[in-house]
Amino acid sequence: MRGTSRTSIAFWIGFVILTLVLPQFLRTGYLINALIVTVTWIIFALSFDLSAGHVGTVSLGHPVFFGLGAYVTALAAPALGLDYVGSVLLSMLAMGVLAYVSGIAFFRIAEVTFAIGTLGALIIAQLLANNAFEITGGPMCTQGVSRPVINLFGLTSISVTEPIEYYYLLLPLLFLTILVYRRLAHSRIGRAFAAVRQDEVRALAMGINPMRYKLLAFAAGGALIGALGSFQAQYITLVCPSELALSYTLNLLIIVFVGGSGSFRGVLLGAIIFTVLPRILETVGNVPPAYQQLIYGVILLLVIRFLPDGLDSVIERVLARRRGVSREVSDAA
Amino acid sequence: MNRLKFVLFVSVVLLVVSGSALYAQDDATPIKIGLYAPMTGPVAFLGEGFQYGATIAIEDLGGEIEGHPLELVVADNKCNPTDAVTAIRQLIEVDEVDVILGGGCSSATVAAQDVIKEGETPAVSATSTNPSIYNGMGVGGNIWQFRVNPDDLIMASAFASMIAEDTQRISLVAENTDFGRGAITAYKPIFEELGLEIVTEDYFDLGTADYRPALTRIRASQPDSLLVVMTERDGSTFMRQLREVGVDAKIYSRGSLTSPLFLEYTEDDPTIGEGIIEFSFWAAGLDPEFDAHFLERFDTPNSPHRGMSYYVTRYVIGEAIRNAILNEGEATRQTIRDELEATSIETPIGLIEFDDHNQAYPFGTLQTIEDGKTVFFDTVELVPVDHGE
Amino acid sequence: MPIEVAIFIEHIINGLTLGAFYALVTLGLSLIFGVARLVNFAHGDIFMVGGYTLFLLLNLSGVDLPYPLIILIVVVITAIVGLLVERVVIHPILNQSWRVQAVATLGISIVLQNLALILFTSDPKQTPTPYSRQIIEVMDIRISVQRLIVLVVVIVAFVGLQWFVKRTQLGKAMRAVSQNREMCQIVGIDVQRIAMLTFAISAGLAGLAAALMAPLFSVTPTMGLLITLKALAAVILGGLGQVNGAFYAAFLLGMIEALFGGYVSYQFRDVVSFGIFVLILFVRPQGLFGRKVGL
Amino acid sequence: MPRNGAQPLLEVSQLTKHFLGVTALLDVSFDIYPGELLSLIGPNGSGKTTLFNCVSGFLKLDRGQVRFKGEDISNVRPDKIALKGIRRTFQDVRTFQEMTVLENLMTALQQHQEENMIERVLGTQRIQQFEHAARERALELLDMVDLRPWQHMQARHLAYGQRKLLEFVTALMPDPDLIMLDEPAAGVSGEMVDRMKQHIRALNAQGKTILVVEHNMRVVMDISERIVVLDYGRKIAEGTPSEIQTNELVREAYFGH
Repeated sequence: MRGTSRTSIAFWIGFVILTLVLPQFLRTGYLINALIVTVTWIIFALSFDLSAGHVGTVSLGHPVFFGLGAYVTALAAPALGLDYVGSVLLSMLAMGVLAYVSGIAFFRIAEVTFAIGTLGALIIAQLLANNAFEITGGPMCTQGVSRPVINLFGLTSISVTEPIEYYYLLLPLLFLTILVYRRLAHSRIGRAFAAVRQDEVRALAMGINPMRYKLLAFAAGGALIGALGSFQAQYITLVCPSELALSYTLNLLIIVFVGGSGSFRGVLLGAIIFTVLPRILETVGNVPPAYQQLIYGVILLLVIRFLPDGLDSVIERVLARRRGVSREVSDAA
Repeated sequence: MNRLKFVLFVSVVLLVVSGSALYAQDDATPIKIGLYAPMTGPVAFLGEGFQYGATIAIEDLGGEIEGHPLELVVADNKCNPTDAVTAIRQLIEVDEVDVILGGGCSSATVAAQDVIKEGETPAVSATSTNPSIYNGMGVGGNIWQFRVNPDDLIMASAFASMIAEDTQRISLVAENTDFGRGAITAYKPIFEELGLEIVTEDYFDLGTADYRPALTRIRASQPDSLLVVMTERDGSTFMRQLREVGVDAKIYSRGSLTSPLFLEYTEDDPTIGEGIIEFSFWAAGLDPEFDAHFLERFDTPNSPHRGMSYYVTRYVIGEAIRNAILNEGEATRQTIRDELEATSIETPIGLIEFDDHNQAYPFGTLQTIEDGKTVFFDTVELVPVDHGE
Repeated sequence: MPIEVAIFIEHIINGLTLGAFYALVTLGLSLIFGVARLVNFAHGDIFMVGGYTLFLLLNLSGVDLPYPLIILIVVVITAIVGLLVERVVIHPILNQSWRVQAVATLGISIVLQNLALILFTSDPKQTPTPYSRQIIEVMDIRISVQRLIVLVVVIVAFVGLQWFVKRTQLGKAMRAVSQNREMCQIVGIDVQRIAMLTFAISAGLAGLAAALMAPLFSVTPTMGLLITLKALAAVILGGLGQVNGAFYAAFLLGMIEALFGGYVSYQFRDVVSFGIFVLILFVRPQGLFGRKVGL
Repeated sequence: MPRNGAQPLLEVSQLTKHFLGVTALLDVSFDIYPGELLSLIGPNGSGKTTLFNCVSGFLKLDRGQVRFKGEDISNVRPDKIALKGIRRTFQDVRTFQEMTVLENLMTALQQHQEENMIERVLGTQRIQQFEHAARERALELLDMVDLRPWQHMQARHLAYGQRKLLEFVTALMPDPDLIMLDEPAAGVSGEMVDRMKQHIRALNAQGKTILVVEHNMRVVMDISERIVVLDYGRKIAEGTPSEIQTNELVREAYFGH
């Protein structure tokens, strides 16, 4: 909404440079893999937050687009002879269309019913992936997904194997996601999103068609997550029904709600904490996994209790005080 | 300005992580054994079992080999491929383990293959029965992966003909996991080849509470025998309800339905497991002394995962480390791998020697439950079989 | 009796007992939604707490409590756990949006599951009672006494709940709150207290379900997950907040599973039951037994 | 009352609506002509708000027809009706609580300015011009109701009366042809009632067509040119304020027998 100020240009230049050079400082495949995981969750959570944080439609079934996006690449891309870019686009398109079509059906229901209905859809999708043994390999997974190959104008091709190469392959998707997120959330469309989230009836009275914006956010998010699933399939070279798991939904909720829903900075923060904290707990604190999960649960409850707008609200408050725009708040009090 | 500070914050967080990772480097004196298994989630019992087995094995080795202290490092692969890649990299690149003990969850095992190969770290699988990794091991390309336990294809050829002796109509029952699916995939074509009629085929998700609808159908189909591929966790509930419904058929098991743990789960009614015939690569009673030792140490009975983890750590990995130190002067990933390849050791589970696919052939074991007790009654020689392409 | 008929009757009985199980868990979930407008994703985990309580009571060294007394203690303890959960987590967010509430109850679920995992490990705990072993055989149909107890208790609990809601002071207040919360605040009914007590009753019902059902299978930290999903489906199918509707819907789900699982395919039964659930939502967003409300 | 033989702006004919067997509206018909200020009155539960919701598209009609500028808008979606030039307020004051006052106003205009999603995603020059124009218009309206000092404050921090004013000017944002106000004077102080009255009058004086639902009889009698009275979902009277004040049926409906 605000114009492109000098600080925000500086921020984005800094951000792009940081993401480009960061892996050069991380020497082991482990750390680069950890970075890939972090970026994966940033993309996943931003795409989820487009709907959950901005339009207010919390779908508990978002991993469907991730898992099915991965299966589309694993099962259909080889048959069509697609390279990396082609397979990502295929999954993206397929999941965008799926999100749009399923959205038309699911947005007939609202709020809690919508959340649980989408949860039901996730369970169905996972059960199908698990039991359609002849197609997906069920719990034995679809194995041997080929590693990414990029065709350059049909002349030559590059194949990708190293984690650092994968990272640079994922980066464009991160930038695309951020771009879509920013363009949708911080434009006039974002204002319509906010209107639909805050009061659907009043939005209608202003000529805003809630369905249209719900579908836009859902389909855009679905397409991005589908692309992410395609990357994932080619990175792990294996697609299992666990990619459609409810635990992914829980992770998304933890990231978005602990970080701060509806805010780029909040989601970024949430995703970084969520992926970095376990590494610290493991390597430094040697905390057993069950205790880690317990810690997440407690953090989630504490944040909801004391910071219902997420950790980002703390940063926001500090920044607002620095900026000296606190006069508006004091006016209100 | 403020956004710049945010960028700074992010970088600091990331630097802390990378720093902590570097800090975790070892000084190379202790020998680290990485345990790669699911520690959380619905199959966390696999990881727990492995941890029991490896812990007691290290204790029995005196906590050290030739003066080098042994250290067990655990990484949770959560039984899904995504976390598996993180976990295996953690072991190889951060914890810098010298050798990896793995088990359960073929999805995690398969996902780890490339990282193990690139990371040039020897890994020994103790209970992963999925045939799909056989072709890739050893001469198949991945010289770093070893498997002690026989896979389902190897076992099926021996067990299926045994079942066929008194069975015309068979019901297949398996847990809906890579373990259950993998086993049925191996057995089904052999049964068909032997002319058996498969009357029902059911897969149950882990933690299923009510089996009655399927059991009623199985009863109506009047099979001579059932082949049940389940662990004692779900298997005990399944068998309980099977007795309730009154399915009158012989029970063959390819899981752990005759283990002491199964008996513990059904101790209120010892007749539940009566007469089950189980084929495996581990049996209670194969090594009664250790079973007692285990029970005393952890106050819970031995089981296939617990036992296999023990034997593999104590004998296969332990001996490879010892030989590496004695023959090559030090235990490195390379020397341990070379010694693993040369393994030839008599163990309570049979003679362990790896073929050119790094696959070992311990005993097949047969056991049953008689008068509420596990009775181990025979071992079977296992031989290499054709794994196709 | 021809064998086909006997098998059919057995499938029906399977459906009834499965439905009874779902119904008992569903009752509490539906009650909380009706009164507090809160979807409790941790309901199945309170059920799990009831399972472990049962396990501990059955294995009290030196004491051999009679089963009915054990059931009662389990109900009381889970009700207290429910009360604690309400006080500590739910109470402060009672007026927040459903989104915040949903995430909070998911947080409770994560905490309870991992606490159980830490305290009891993932080993399944066995909780057999003398009744789970006793089997009645009538014309080829075999069923354990435990299952019959479940069927009877569910019906008693349902009728009892009806009586409670219609006849008692607290029950009437609960009904009033579920119908119009704002009006209750105006006429001086302590809505917060009612919500708290409802939570305790709901948790107690989950405990009752655990005390009755766990003897038929086993107790694990993750046992609440699938049952929460089933109960949620039943609550929505029944029409959010319609306790009776949810009760019938639970039996409907049990019956679908038993018949589809029995005659067609067991592994695809949940695809079918959840599929039917989602399809009904599209056609009747207000649920099968819910009334459509205007603007 | 046709003025100079003009076409009615809004024609409501034989509007009927049932709720679960209860008749909320039965055969209600009336017209509004351009530039008119028409009030809709009636005791509680007489169907005023239901009629409002039927006209603005929030409720489906069971029977009857609504025409706007000669076009049938019966059962058209509310957002489409809004874009055709009918704007309404709500009885229970609805503002976007987490938006600032300025954003509230700008949201009200954007759908009128463009329909092209792609342009909006790209944020083209044209969109930026719209944005600029919307801000100008919003500030103008805020000046009118003295809300400008609060433009950057979230709506939830405003006092009730201020939110009522905000909702009022929000409805004016796109300069609609018909403005429907649902109880503009309800729940606010006497001073605010007077301000509201002045604003409505001024608006009408500028030639705006306004439909008001109002409880406050003093307000209704002061501002209306013409009044339609509903009782139990039926139209029982229609006329000028003085005609209505003397109507027996109306007295009966309000004060009983």
